[in-house]
Parts: sequence; structure tokens; C-alpha cells
Amino acid sequence: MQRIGVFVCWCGTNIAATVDVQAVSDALAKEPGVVLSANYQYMCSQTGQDLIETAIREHALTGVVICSCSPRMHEQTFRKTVARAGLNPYLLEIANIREQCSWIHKDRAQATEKAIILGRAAIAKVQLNTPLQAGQSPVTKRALVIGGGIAGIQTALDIAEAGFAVDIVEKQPTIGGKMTQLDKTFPTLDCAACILTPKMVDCAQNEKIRIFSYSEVEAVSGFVGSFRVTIRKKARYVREDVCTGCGLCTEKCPQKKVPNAFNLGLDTRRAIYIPFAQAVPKVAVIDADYCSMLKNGKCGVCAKVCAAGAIDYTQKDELVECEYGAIVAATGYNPIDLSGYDEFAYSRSPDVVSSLEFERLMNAAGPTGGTLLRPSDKTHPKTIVFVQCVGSRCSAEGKGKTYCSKICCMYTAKHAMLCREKYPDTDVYVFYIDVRTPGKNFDEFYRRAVEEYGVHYIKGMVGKVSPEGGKLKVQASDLLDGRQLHIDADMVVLAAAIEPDKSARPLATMLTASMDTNDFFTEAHPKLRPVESPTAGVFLSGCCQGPKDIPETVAQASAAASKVIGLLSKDSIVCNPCVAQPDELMCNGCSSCEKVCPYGAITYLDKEFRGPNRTTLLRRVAQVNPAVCQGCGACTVACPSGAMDLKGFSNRQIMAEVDAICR
Amino acid sequence: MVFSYFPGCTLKNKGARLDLCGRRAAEALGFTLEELPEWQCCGGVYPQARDEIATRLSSVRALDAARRKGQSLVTLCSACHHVIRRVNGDMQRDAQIRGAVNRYLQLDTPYEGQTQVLHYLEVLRDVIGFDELARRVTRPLTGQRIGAYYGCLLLRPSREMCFDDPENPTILEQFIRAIGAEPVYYAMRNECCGGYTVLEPGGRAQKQAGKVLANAAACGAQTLITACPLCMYNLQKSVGGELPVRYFTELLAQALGLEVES
Amino acid sequence: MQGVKEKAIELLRSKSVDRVVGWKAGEFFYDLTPAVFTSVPEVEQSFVWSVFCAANLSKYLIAESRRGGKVAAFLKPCDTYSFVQLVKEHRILRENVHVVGVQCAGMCDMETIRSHGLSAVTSVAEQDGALRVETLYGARTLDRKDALGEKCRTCKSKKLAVYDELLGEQGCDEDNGRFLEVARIEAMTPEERFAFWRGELSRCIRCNACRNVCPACSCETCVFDNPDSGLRNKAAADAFEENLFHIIRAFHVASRCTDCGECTRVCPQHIPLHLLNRKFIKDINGLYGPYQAGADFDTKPPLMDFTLHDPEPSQAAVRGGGV
Amino acid sequence: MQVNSEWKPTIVAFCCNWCSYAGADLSGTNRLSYPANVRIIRIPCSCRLNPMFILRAFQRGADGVILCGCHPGDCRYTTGNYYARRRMTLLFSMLDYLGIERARTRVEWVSAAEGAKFAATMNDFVQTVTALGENRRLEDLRCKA
Amino acid sequence: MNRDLTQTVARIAGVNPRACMRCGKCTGACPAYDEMEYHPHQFVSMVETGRIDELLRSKGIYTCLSCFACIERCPRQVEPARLIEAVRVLAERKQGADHLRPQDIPARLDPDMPQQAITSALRKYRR
Repeated sequence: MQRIGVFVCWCGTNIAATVDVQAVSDALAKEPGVVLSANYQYMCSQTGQDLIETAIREHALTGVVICSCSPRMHEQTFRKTVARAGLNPYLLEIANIREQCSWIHKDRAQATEKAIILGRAAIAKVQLNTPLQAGQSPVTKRALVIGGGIAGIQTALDIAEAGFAVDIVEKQPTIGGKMTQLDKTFPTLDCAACILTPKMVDCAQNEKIRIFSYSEVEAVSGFVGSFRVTIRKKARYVREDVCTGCGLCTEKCPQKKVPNAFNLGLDTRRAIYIPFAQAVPKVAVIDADYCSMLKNGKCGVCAKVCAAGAIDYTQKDELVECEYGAIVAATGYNPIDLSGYDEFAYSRSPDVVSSLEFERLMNAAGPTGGTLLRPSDKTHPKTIVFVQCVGSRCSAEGKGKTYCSKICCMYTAKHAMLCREKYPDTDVYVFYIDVRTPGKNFDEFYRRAVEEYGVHYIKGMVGKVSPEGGKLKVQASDLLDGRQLHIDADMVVLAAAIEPDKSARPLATMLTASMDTNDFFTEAHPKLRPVESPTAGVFLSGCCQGPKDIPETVAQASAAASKVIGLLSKDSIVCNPCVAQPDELMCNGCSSCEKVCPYGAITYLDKEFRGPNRTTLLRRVAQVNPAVCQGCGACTVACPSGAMDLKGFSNRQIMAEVDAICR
Repeated sequence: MVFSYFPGCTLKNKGARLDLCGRRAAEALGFTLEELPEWQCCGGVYPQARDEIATRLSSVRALDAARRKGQSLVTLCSACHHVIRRVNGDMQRDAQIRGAVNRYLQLDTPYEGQTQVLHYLEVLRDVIGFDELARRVTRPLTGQRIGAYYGCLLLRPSREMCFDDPENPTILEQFIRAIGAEPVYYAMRNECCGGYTVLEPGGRAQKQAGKVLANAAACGAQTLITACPLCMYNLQKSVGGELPVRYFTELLAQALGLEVES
Repeated sequence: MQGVKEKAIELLRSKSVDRVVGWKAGEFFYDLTPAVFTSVPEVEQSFVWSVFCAANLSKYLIAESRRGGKVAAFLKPCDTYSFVQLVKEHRILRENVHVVGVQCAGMCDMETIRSHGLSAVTSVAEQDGALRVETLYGARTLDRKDALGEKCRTCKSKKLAVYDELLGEQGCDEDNGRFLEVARIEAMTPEERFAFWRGELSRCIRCNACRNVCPACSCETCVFDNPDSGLRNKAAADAFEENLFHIIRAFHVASRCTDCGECTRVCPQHIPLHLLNRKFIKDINGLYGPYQAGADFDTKPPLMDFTLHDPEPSQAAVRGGGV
Repeated sequence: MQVNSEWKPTIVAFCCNWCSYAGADLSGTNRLSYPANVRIIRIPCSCRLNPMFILRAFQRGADGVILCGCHPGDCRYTTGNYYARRRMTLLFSMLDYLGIERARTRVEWVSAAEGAKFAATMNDFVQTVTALGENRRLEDLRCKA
Repeated sequence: MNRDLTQTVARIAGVNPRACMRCGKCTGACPAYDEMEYHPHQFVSMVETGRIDELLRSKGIYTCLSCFACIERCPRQVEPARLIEAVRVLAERKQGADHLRPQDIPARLDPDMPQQAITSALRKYRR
């Protein structure tokens, strides 16, 4: 037999002014199962809470109903109160008679009547409440960061700084990501390498950090606190533990015609290579597509010259399995492929380059040693045209991206400024649609490009670029001046839209993390939880969540790290006990629930059941992982047999509320 | 290989060489062009206004006739190709136009864009193959520097025409190589010749076409080829440039060693 | 279709299967019921293949496919959809079933035959594409299509969704206007609709025949039998509960119902229950794109799927009328 | 139907905990008003709403049922309201097919910030249902004539 | 300002002028730039703001070459040439508003001119 206590709060006059609290407590006292009905000025006060605690003990209450403010306000407070008195905290229901009653209604009689009905519904529900135990799930004290660009590096360093082990998985042979390819960074014009490479070295030297370079995530299972991840370490044909990074092999390799991916194909490298001087780890790797030893067994020069004996042509991909408590996606971005933009003659002229290629052409470690030369004839360009928004801000039906790539306005201003600074005799034109510079010192930077450096900013998109007689004929409109312009340029630089790395989509599937239509990872809440994925234990860092510049990326990387640290500092996670639970006897194993579960919390098990005449039957039944289930209840409605129910919001509980309200 | 063939008005008259050489080359290459019976003029320009129905009907009649024969429909004139291809697209994608046209035509089976529309050049590229064409060439045009003039109608809008890369097309250059000549790239190969504005006073079309010719000549072209009688006319009448302009089928027939009477 | 019974014998004799699910005669020759045969003599004695084999055998395979050994089942085109849907829901173990697809010219219904003024029918047999009906008062020939049951008159498809071997030819989707009746009801005024359904559903005696025959209603325990569901009732406590039963049943099978028509076929009160299911199917087709439950093994059922721009509930009345 | 001026419909509002329940709280905090015959049941997400609950409410005498959830795209559980939207779309269409007034059922997306929308929605819904009068059809669908 | 006409033009053209982000790529690409008093991006803007009457009087609707460069390159699928065509059609649908009459043709004819030029011009320039 239930022994329910009802406590009606006055909330000073907030409730008592429009609701006759005495009448409410009197009326509710008559409800079945109610053994005590009291009212008090402030239930949430110390005295009020003491009143509840004492009553629970003295009357051996089995359930508590508090008629007060919204449960969103004080449900947690009162759960603790109830727990202090030794009652399960989930044997409590709150009737919201303030926000949804006394504050809404003016008529005292009506408000009082409604408060009684809401109280009755809570009593009807609490009758069916069951004690719930918040589950505990252990936390593996190691994090995985997928992607070793500036985002991944910063996240890993911060996590390691807090004392937790962290692994970085990077698909390239070195960490560093896009930032290694940049020349200077806006708006301060520091050299990208100067600020990045120390961080890369920190990663390598930090004993808490393991770097899986030239590796990819192959499979992910498990859930928050205990993910199980398979990592594929791709064969580099060089023993990482033996190679000293001396680079002799990369000088002696006879295969010289390999397009250098680090310089975006603007020059060549050998078949065995170290991506760049400050690579981490500084270990050579053989490009199997070009190595003649690997292709047809002839050559072997690198093995001969390697004093350390690090070359191993028989190396195979290796699969490593590790456990992690948290995973951070930091898969970054790429500029879009510009071959669909031949109105700008990108594939017809080598002198039409993307902005990232331009970075390499300006970079001291780039193909031209930092002197800006046209790729076609290695001469100094005198007239340079920058085209903004190439492939950004397009309509959904078109070939480009619908979003603004965010970083282009600033890096174009940087490029224009650097050109004018290094080569004052060049004419630099920037064709823009809008110049977007929201950021600290950003607009000032852009204005300097215009005012101090004399860059010609022209509003209007370029209509066509055609290579002719060694020049690039640029046809555009100056919308403010009302003129059509024809410029004979030496070089055209296209600010290509950026898009998420292609590896992000399959990774999202493995992580059951959601993505938007552009393949950016979705955050748990666009404003309030910007670095968490809706999937518990998966966090987002950098451009994989949306276009952003370096300062923003680093800020988000540290934010993601702090979320990871918060998770890893717990020994176990307290789970929400209001999770789905299947009744195995009724479960058909039909997979309807699994199909609607946004978290992948449901799995199936073939289980033996007793059949008629002492037979046993093997039946497929659903299992809910309480650590993964977030308690939305989508499965409970999808379940045709009603085997799936939601603790704390069970079918019977809600039906009882409905009945009480409609009575 | 048998195709339905829509020649169009101009090819029966001023553009007869385009048609005649095309047919003769087809015979030599082993595909048959069956002229549709009782075809009507395509209208010359595609009606961009979505509520223009009457101007779409003749194209749909041609498309439906090819469907009834179970054949793809081949065109040679750029303008006819443009109009018929786009109207076919309307019939596939635009329910409003499809409904209105079918209500008007009252065909036994409503036409919903089932016919495949091919340009003669697409037949060369996708059915015969330029490698095969090169093998069939008996009198290669070795040493000739030829500029491909695409104009507008074959290429744009590329979402509807799906003919070639609209900004960097290659099909005519591949053709030029296949007949043994050397293609010349020039900026204005996909720019407008002035089109029907030739009937407007002021000589704008002549000026526009002149720019094309001057650009091609500056880039070293000795001859231009085109698939469009109106482009041909405008280029020939242009002001400010002088270059011989030929239909691509004329050079095709020549390379295949065919003597085509004028 | 000749050779169905022979195929059953062959499969058992060659020991390629351990059991065969087919039909045998019930109380009357036209009242055929599903049956499991384990031996050749059993088949020879009681297996029946006739124009009355309307019963959908798929549901029986839930149990039979788990009984050990291999079971063969004769599935007509419409039955294969139920079969695929049940495999998709992991209810039937596909690997234990040998599906003999049987092309079908539509199954006959004694009520329909009687509606032609025939009574005391003693036998019905197919003869040269027509139906020869013997009665105590003499014989008559009917066109088979005039003798079909409701589910076959509005047959959706003669295309088998799955089979391991096929007797007869693979067929195509059919268009027999199965949504016309739904559209007719939709076109009524709300008052007329209410009156129509009140007339139909008030006849329900809660015999559960519809639920028991329905391949989609294969739950281990039905919500209506589950004390925790808040719905359990043996006899209806009040008038509303019959309606509740049928609405909820229709909702539970929505986007899983293959429109096999068994519910209406078995209803002793002749309630056109399929019109509830077809309403859902018609709405789903119109609102979310054409979907046929059981047509394949992978497509997500529309109620377990969504798109970002689905119509709002308030638009449903306007848009649901399509297709 | 006789409309008694004193008669007030019973309205059950199912609100998702994260958006609409908070929106309802906000309309209280802002001291907006809507009729007292609206009673709210808190559910974790709009996708928790089983059609059975709606039918049960009607069975037990509710005159109107409304579901409020997060705006599509804003679901706390990412996708819950998309499922709810399909389910309710089909259910309401079915009720309509059975001759039950559509206006007695409604789905409205109300965010935690839309206190005013919550109050306005409830005022409008109560008005609509009041005009329809008492719910009889759902109780009387089977007539024991 | 004429909202109804804006809607009519958008309906005939089948494109949405409001999708324009004023990038001017159309105008940058236009080969008839010098011949048009309103350039493609202005044309879009004028349709959107209802200045259709001015456009109806504009010579530019007859000098657009229908080369489709603006359609091809428009990143927002506004496709100015469709709007220009819609306004032109609107102008010519008024009685007696033909830009080119059949009787004008002989004077402009030249013996080499292809039939296609005449039919095209008639289609473009008169009802």
C-alpha cells in the first residue's frame, strides 16, 4: 500500500495569492494513498526541506508529491531532500502550480481547481513510480583525438597538460595539418611555422601523448567512457623506431618526378620523402604509387644508403585496438576542387592558383623559396587579381557550397598586403562581393590593406578569365563604379571555398555522430554546447564543425579539451536512470526501436526462452545500453508490441496522468 | 546504328553544306540518319518563358516521333540541338510544362522526355569514338591549325545541355585532332557571335563576331569550324577579322576522303 | 497453376526440406486453412491447391522457421511481401525457409460466388481459364475475375518480392485502383465518414480474427494483452474501446502492413478493415513518397524514417489526398 | 450541438521537457495568460508521445489534445521531433478519415524562448475546441443502436 | 513600384530574383555590356524592386544576346537572362508592341542570311 505525502508550497505569495493552498492540500489529502498533506511558505527553504525529510521518516512515506514551482527549477533540490530522508529520489513528482498555474491564471477559484487537478495527476503518477538507480559506467582514462592539425594538436596538448593520456591519429605522415602549409597568419602576420612547429614538438615530447601518424580510424564501438577503436597504421615501409630522419634516402632516391603533395603539386619530390623539414615524427615514408622497388622489385637505393637500416619493403598495414573514454573529432577541412570553375581558367592556366597554392608560392620553404614567381614561366607577376567567394555562398542547386567559408576575406587581405609589401611595383586587385571581417583587429587589418598598402578592392565578381598571350584576361564588373573592367593580369588567385575533409563522413557513421548536409559535424546545441557532439563522449574541435580561422580553432580545441578533461577526471559516469528498458518476454526482436534510436543504444541478443512443453526457444531480443541511452523515448512508440518502455515516463505513468487530468 | 534525324530549316537551304557533308560522313562511318517525316521548324530559339507552350510543340512532336520509332534523335545544327534538348529537359523535369504540352497535343501516350537527344558530335564522341574516327581518316588535315568555335548554344546552360564542360570544352578539339589537324585554343571560342541580333540595326553582331575572329587569328588559327549556320554567317560577315570559317562536317567529309558536290 | 502439390511431394521425397507449409481443407471444401505437412502420404492425402488458397502462409513461418530443419512454403505474390517484411523484422529465419513462389490469378471467395445467385455449391474448379461451379441445382460457369475476393480484386502486384524457385512466371505491379475506395471515403463530409465508420466498426465483436491472421500483428504479446500497456481488456469496457482497438492496431502496423488483405478476408462481421491500413499506405505514399512494405530487405519503413522537410501535421489533410 | 456558455473544454497539452515545457514555464514567468482548462503533461521529447495517450485522453473525456515540441532541427535528442511529426501527421489524418474533427488535435513547435507563442497557441486552441463543443465522437464511435 | 508585375515576371521566368546576392558575376560575364543601359545585376534588382515599367521601355531587352553566360555563371541560380526574356515577353504581349514586324524584314535581309536568323529574330522580337 502506498503512503504518499503531499507538500503544497505557497512560494510566498507567488502561489498563495492566486491558489488557495489550504484548499489544495485539503483536497489532495483525500486522494487514494495519500497519508499526509501539508503546506508551507517556502518548501525549498531549509525549514521546508526539513519538513519534508521529517515527514518521510515519521510517516514512512513511499512517495512524495510537491506542488510548487516548475520541476525545471527545483526538481534536483527536492530529489536530494528526498534522498537525505532515505527514500529513492525518483519516488518524487512535482506538480507545477506556479509557472503553469498561479502565474498564468487570475481567477482564484479556477487556479485552485487546476492546482488540485495537477496535484492529482502527480499523485496518480507517483503511485506508479519505481525506485530508479542511476547507473554507473566506468571511464577509461585515455582520449583519442582524430586529426593532427592545429585543432587536434591543441586539444591533445591541453588534455595531456591535465595529466591524461591522449592519442592523436593523423592520416598524413606528419602532424601539423593545413597550418604547416601556410606562410603568414592574419591579422598579426606571424609566421605560421614559427608558432606551430613548437607545438608539434611539444606533442612529440609529451609522454602523455602518443602519435599515430600515417594512420586512420578503422572502426569504433562502445560508448562514452569506454570506446573501443581500431586504428589502421598504414605501411610506410620505413621503421618508425629506427629511422633517424637524416633525409639521405630522400636525396638519393632516383625517382624524382613525384608531385609534391605538400606543395600542392607545384614542384616534385622523391618516392621516399619526409613531407617537410619540421615534420613530426621526422620519419621518412615511401610513396608506394611511385616507388619502383615496391612496384616492380627493382631499385632498393634507399635501403642501401640507409645507415640505420630502417627501410623495410615488406612492411604491411597494422591494426591496433585501443580503449578510450572520450573521442575528439578534429578532421579539418580542404579547399574544394576548383576544376569545375573553369570560367576562371583554373585548369587551363598554371598561373591561376588557389589561395592555398598561393601560400606555398609565398612561403620560404615553398617551391620558389619564397620568391613570388608565376608557375608558368617563373617570372614576377606584376598584376595580380584575387577573386573572392569561389564556390562559397552558392545556391543549393548549384555546384558550390551554400555557406560562407569565413576565412577567405581575411587571408585574401593578407595575401594582397604581403604582395604589395614584398613587391611594391605590383598592382593588386581584389574582387569581392562583401568583405566580412568580424574579429578582433580584423577590419583594421583589411583597412590597412586598402589604405596603407594600396590594394584595389573592387565590388563585383569576376565574370571570366581567359589565358591569352601569356596574360590572363580578366573580365569583371565594378558594380560601384558601373564599369565593365578588362584587366590583363599575370596571375589570378582564387579564394576557394573550404569543405570538411572527406574522411569526416565515414567517421561520423562510425561514431554515430550526426552531420549536417554539408558534412560538417553537428554540435549538441548550436549555442550552448558548441564543442560537443549530440553523441555522448564525442567532442568537436576545429573546422570539422564549421569553417573557422586559427584563433577560433584553437579556442574551440581548448574548449573541447576541457570537456574531455571534465569527463576523464571522473572514475565513472552517472547515467540518467530514466532510460528505455525492453521487456524481453514481449520483445519481438523486430529492430523497429533500433531504427529510430539516435544514439545506437540498442543492440540485439539471441536469448533462450522457455517454450511450451519444456522446449527452449532462441529469440532475438533488444538490449538497451543504459550508459548510451539518453531517454528520449522514440523507441517506445516505434515498438509495435509495447515491449519497450521508458523508466520514469512509462506508458502506465503517462496514462495515469492522462486519466487523472481528464477525470 | 540508326538514328532519327532532325535537320532543321537552315540545313535545307543556306546551311545545306553542314547537312550534306554530315550525312555523307555518317554513311561512310556506318551510321544511318533517318530524317523524321514532316518535321517542323524548331523555332530557332528556346522559349525561356515558362508559360510559352505553343513554341515548344514542334520540338515535342519531333521528340515524340523519334520515341515512336524507338530511336535516339540526332541533330546537327547547334540551334535546333539547343532548342530540342532543352524542351526535352522541360518535358522530363517541369510538370507544369509537361502537363500543358500533353494536354494540347493529346498524344496516345503522353510524352515525358523519354527520347535521348544527341548532337552529331556526341555521336562521333560517344558512339563512334574519336580514336575510331582517327583510324577511318584517309586524308588527314595534317599541319592545319584550326580553331574550334563553340559559341553559346551547344554548351550553355550546362545543367540542361550536359554537352561538355561549358568553360573548358574539349569535344571540338578532340575532333580536330581526330581529323589530323592541330587545335588552336583561344579565349573567345565559347563567346557569343551576336546571334539573331544581326537583324538589329547598328551592326553589333558584326562587331561581336569580329572580336571572336580577331582573337582566334591572334592565337594562330588558320581556319575556324562551327556547327551553327548563324555563327557561320555572323563570322563571315564580321567586321574586324578575317579567317575562313567552315562547318565541322565539311572538314570531316574531307578528312574521310569524300567528295561532296557543292 | 499445375504442379503445386507435386512440388510439395517432390521436396519432401527428395528430403530437400523437412516440412512443407501449404493448405488443407477445413470444414468445407472452400474453407482452406494453412497446414504443415511432414510426409509425402500426408501431402497426398490432404494437401489442397485450389482457387480458394487465399490464406497467407507467411506468418506461420515465424514459428516454422525456428523449429529446426528446413521448411518449404508456397507463397503467392502478395504473400511474399509479408514474408520479406517478416524477414526484415528478424521474425522469420530466412536461411531455414525454401520459398516456392507461386504465380496467382487471384483467389476466389465463396461469398462473391454466392453473390451471383448461386447457392448450395458443391464444387468449384478451374476449367479452361473459367470457373465451373457445381451446385445441387446444376452447374454454371463464371469468369474467374467475377469470383475473386476483395483482396484479389484490388491486387497490388503479381510480382513476387522473393522466391527460391518459381512456379509460373514472374509478374508485374498491377494497378487495380486499390485506393479508390479510400479516396471515396476521403471525399465524404466528416459527418458521412463518421457515420460510415460507426456503421462498420459497431459490428466488431472483438473476436481478434483480424489480429490473429495479420502477418504484421505477430507480437509475442499484443499490447492489448499486456497489463502494463494500459490497454488490456478482454471484453470492451465501453464503446470506445473497439474503435481504440482498430485505430491502434492500424497505427501499429502502419508502414509495416503490406496490404495483404487478410484482415478483411477473415473478418466474420465483414468489416472492411483493410480500408484503415490502406489509408495509412495512401497517406505515406502521398506524403513521403511511394513505399511498399516488404518489397525489399533494406529500405527503412517510413515511420522509422524522416526527412528534414516533411510536411507538418496541419498540412496533412491538404496533401494526404495525393496518389 | 448545444453550446453551454458555462462549458469549458478539457485540453491536454503534452509538452517536451526541453523546449515547450520550458516555453510554458516562460509564459508563466512573463505572467501571460491562457485558460485554466489547459493541463500540461511533461514528456521527455515529442517522440515519447504514443498515439495511445491521445486516444486515451479522448476516451477519458478530453476535448482537445495538443502536442508541443522543439522546432524541427532543434530537438534535444536530434531527431525525436522528426519522428513525432510523421507519427502525428499520419494519426491526425487517420482520425480525420474516421470523421473525427481535425481541429481537436494539433501539433505546435514551441521553443523555450517562445513563452508568448505558447500562450497564444493555447488561447487559440482553446477557442477552437470551445467552438467545436464537447467531444462526443471519440466516445461514441461505436454506436450500440 | 509594381509588386504584381514583379510576381508575373518571376513566374514567367521561373526563377527567384530575391535569391540574388548582388555579386555581379552576370554583369562581369556579359558580352553585351556596352549595349545595355541596365546591366544584368541591375536588371535583377529592378525586377525585385518592381521597376518593371522602366525595364519594359528599355532597349536592353532587345540587345541581350541570349548567350546564357549569366545563366551559366550565376552562383545563386537567379539566371538574369530568364528575367530579361520574361520582361521582353511581357512587353511584346501588349498589342502592337512588336519590336520587329514581318514587313520590316526584307529591308534587313541579305541573300546569304540563314533562315535561322529570321525565325529566331521573329521569335525574339514579336509576339
